[in-house]
Amino acid sequence: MKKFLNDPVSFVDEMLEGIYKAHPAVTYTAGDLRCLVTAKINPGKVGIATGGGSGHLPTFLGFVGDGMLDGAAVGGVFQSPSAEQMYQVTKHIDQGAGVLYIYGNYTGDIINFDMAAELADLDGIAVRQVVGNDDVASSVAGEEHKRRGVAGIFFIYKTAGAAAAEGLSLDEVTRLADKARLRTRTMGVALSSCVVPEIGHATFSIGTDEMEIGMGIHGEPGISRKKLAPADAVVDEMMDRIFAETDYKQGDTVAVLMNGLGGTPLEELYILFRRVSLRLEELGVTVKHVWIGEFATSMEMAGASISILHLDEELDRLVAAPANTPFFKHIAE
Amino acid sequence: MKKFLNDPVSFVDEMLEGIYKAHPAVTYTAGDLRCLVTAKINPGKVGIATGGGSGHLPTFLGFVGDGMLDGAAVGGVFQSPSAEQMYQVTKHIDQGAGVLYIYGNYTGDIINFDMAAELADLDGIAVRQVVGNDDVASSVAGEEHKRRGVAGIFFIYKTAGAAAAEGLSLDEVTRLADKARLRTRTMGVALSSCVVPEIGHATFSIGTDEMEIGMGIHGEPGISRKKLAPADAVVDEMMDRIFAETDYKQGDTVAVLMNGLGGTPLEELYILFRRVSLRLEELGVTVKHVWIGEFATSMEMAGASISILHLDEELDRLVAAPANTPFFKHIAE
Amino acid sequence: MTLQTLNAANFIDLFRSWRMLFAEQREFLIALDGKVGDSDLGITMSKAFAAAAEALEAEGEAVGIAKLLRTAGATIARTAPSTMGTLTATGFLRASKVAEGKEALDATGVAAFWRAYRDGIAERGKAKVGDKTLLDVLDPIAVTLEAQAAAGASLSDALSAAAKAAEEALEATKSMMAQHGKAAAFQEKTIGLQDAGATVGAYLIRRMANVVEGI
Amino acid sequence: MTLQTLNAANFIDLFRSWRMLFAEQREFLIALDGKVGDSDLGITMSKAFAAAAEALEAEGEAVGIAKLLRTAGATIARTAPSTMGTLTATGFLRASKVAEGKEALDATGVAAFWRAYRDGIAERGKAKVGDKTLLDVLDPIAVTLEAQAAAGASLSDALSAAAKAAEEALEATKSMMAQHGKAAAFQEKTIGLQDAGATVGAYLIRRMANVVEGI
Ligand SMILES: Nc1ncnc2c1ncn2[C@@H]1O[C@H](COP(=O)(O)OP(=O)(O)O)[C@@H](O)[C@H]1O
Ligand SMILES: Nc1ncnc2c1ncn2[C@@H]1O[C@H](COP(=O)(O)OP(=O)(O)O)[C@@H](O)[C@H]1O
Ligand SMILES: [Mg+2]
Ligand SMILES: [Mg+2]
Ligand SMILES: [Mg+2]
Ligand SMILES: [Mg+2]
Repeated sequence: MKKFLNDPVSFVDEMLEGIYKAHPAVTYTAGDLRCLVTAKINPGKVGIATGGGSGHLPTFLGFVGDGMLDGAAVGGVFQSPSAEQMYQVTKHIDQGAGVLYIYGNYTGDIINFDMAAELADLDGIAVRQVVGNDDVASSVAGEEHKRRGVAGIFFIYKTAGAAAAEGLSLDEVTRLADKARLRTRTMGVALSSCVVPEIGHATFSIGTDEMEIGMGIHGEPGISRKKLAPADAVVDEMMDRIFAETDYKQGDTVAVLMNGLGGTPLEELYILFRRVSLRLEELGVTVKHVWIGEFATSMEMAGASISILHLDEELDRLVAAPANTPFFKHIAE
Repeated sequence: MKKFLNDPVSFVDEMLEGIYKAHPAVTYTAGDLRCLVTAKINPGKVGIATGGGSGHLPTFLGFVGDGMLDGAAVGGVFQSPSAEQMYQVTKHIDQGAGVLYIYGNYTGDIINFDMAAELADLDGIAVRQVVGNDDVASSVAGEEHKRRGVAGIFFIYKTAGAAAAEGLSLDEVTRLADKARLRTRTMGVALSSCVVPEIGHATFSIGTDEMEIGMGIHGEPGISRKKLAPADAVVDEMMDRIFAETDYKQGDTVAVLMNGLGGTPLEELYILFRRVSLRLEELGVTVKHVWIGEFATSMEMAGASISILHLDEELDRLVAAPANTPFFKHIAE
Repeated sequence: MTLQTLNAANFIDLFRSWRMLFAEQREFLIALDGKVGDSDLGITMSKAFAAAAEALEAEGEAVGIAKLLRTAGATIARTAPSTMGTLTATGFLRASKVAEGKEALDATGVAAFWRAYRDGIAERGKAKVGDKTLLDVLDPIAVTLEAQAAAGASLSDALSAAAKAAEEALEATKSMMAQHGKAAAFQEKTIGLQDAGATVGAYLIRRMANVVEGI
Repeated sequence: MTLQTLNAANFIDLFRSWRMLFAEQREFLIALDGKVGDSDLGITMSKAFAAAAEALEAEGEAVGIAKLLRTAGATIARTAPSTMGTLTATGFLRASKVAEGKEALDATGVAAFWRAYRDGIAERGKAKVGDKTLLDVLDPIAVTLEAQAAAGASLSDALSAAAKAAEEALEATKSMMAQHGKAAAFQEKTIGLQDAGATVGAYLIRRMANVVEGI
């Protein structure tokens, strides 16, 4: 294991100490470093909370800030935070308008968020949930409820965050977040494993000339493992799977998130995006918004994912809205 | 070599095609993809050009945009662009107020920028040069002119870009850029090698438990190779070298750039920054601005660098100013 | 000496014993969860029961069974927010409710304990019997205990019948395909392997039976 | 057949020969630059001279020596903007100026060629003799050629003396410590190694001598 750390056990808390020192725009509640909340509470606004394991920066906590989220419960590396932590975040960010939970479709997170929602309910806090399940590779069409949530959750955050910033109601913010969820698809590919600090060795092994299409961001098995193909062929395989279950038509607009898993250089993401963009052009689909970089990582894993949000008028408006968080800044045109 | 690419020879141009597709705020001049310029020329403003090898994204070209740079000549991976390309960028961005070149202290770049400046001079374009040499590890104190330019060039860009945006003259922008240069120090550490696409194998080899303190961003040898130490000890060694040749005093303010070299997860950068911040606190020095992430990379190299700019009043003002580039956005408070 | 009922002091002993159990089985559970999961089960279960046992000892028997079980649930929820950690916490919190006001649990009381434990986990996890989860052993545990209690069996006989049923049910998980959690991604590869969470369930009941029998 | 002077057609041949030379020495130069540099020298020099030779052939002898050298310089500057590429380009651009209006270069003309080549590179690179660079062979080349020309030597004798001097000077770079470019970072480690750029310089002059001698 070749990492900058002092002790695998204190990895997450020391990371958080660094985050609080660097970003005064976020702080923590309940005396627990892992209950991260925005320092700037907006009275009357719907609160948006997320949470999940560490090791995916900037997901999840990195998107707490103006125009995005209000709080994040932070778990150990690839481990769910506790229901209690989620509940503490919920209490802190509720401003009377209720709280929306947005998180990824993983059993551990679901049961904890469910438990937190029950606790919040006892306090009279209205809670809604939208559970990201954008990973096309993780289950067949028709079984979407079994799909994992990966990088595409960014679009749900962006949509819901902008809707809440506009002052919309909990039900309306939830409706829009859910719409973004339903219209987002992601395909990923991994070239190398990550190493969980407390485990200390690679989560999986993969040949020096192999790739795994569809691997999850914790190293969950993908669809196929084969010889690394040229970048364009890799993109084609991923785009074909996305196209197979979407109905993009000539004249439609999309937002694209070209995400690196941690170890892949930015240069390569642009080579991949070049092809993504060509494939969409061929269909007559316009890329209205695009973000390229690291958004949902898997520690030092080399690999990438393509997330596409099928826009409509209101999604376009919300995705275009400004955002200002420690890890993500968007300046509206 | 495990990279997303189609052909090592077309690596840079396909990356650029991706960049132009993603970011309409930048375009190219002279019919040459590698002559990248801002799409929004500001008449009367001092133009700022940079340039250097590819493989360091977001350095160099990523900082072309509002409040930062106006153009960048783009070389092959770790290769200088040509004097002709620099000259074409210069011609395009000159708005009558002259052009400042800001680039790193590497022989290949210097002789090409010198040649470009001569060509521009023949056209009557006033050119000044500020050559970044922030890498403490690359030569001893007293021999600063031999030092390489690394991530700290970001502070020179930020300072000069803000000064030019304020409408200051070429001499004044140059003075401020040079001041930022003189007050910036960087120390780096590498944990693994990068792979240059056209070479196809690791630039250097390093043991699975080793680190190299002071390694350059092209794999140039550093100061010492030893067993990977705990994160705090690694930071201490780097900070001690920076402190040894700066005169930070109680009450002083600094800007910090905690930079990842490409393969190191963001989580680890925050663990490192935690210690950086503690060491500065001990001296009574306040971190007024901090950026953490990937700013000057070396493809997929695992490693990090710490750059510190010793602020004064005018540098503080310029560093704090807003910026909006494809790869770097700063929203002033 | 075989116990006829489980009182607060016995529960403190039981958690101490569970703690030892998971310390011993730590590596085995890590390896088992590692086959079609993320290898954390041994770590989370040993952490969870170590923390719970300590919390119960600190609290002492005077607070009564219900309070001890509530403490166990809350402690586990905090220290091990993984799937199994949270489900286990939920189980104890629900069991705590049926123990409310009781000095000691006899066979009927223990049957109610495990029914509540099972129902809580079923509600929380939304899995069905046959989905290759913990629930596949909790269900026969609850059903067997209720039948035994209805038939007037002693606590020790009821528990050993339940433990036997659990072990058979665990064996039966081998032929199932995982539908939930990280294992679900491995699909066919999970066939032939016993479920990791169900293994924990079988351990819990066998150890409870042993403690009652004074083994 | 030994040449007495180098005319435009001879320069086209010479660049063709240089192109072959660097194609052959590609791997050797990659390895040499790799020891204390970035391994690109073999790639850049073979690219540079391939492009230059092609450009000269396309242009043809009719344009004259000066124009051919200018084309060589501009082509190399474009195709190989590395340190050696740009220095080499600068060398040919400066040499082009002294060849202005000349039909052919005799020993005196070739001495002027190499003096201009050396001066251009010295100005552009700001290195001094003894800094372990290309300049350490360019300087004896220029000096030897001037002395030979002043003494009335034939072009071929002058060039073979210069090539010999260059090779000795190259050998002498082994004992120097690099002050410039990527090698400078390696400090003491550069001692014992011949300089990569100086190696290119020695190659250029030896091949020019061979072409003149008709080898
Ligand atoms: N929805 C569910 N309901 C009940 N039990 C479940 C459910 N999902 C998973 N499990 C159980 O959890 C076990 C895995 O637990 P654990 O390792 O804690 O999961 P994770 O590491 O994914 O959080 C499985 O073997 C299974 O028995
Ligand atoms: N300032 C300089 N002046 C003259 N020659 C130089 C200078 N710096 C480096 N060189 C020569 O350049 C050679 C390396 O060339 P090259 O591989 O093209 O450099 P880089 O890869 O660093 O751009 C060195 O061996 C040396 O002879
Ligand atoms: Mg990275
Ligand atoms: Mg697990
Ligand atoms: Mg070189
Ligand atoms: Mg080079």
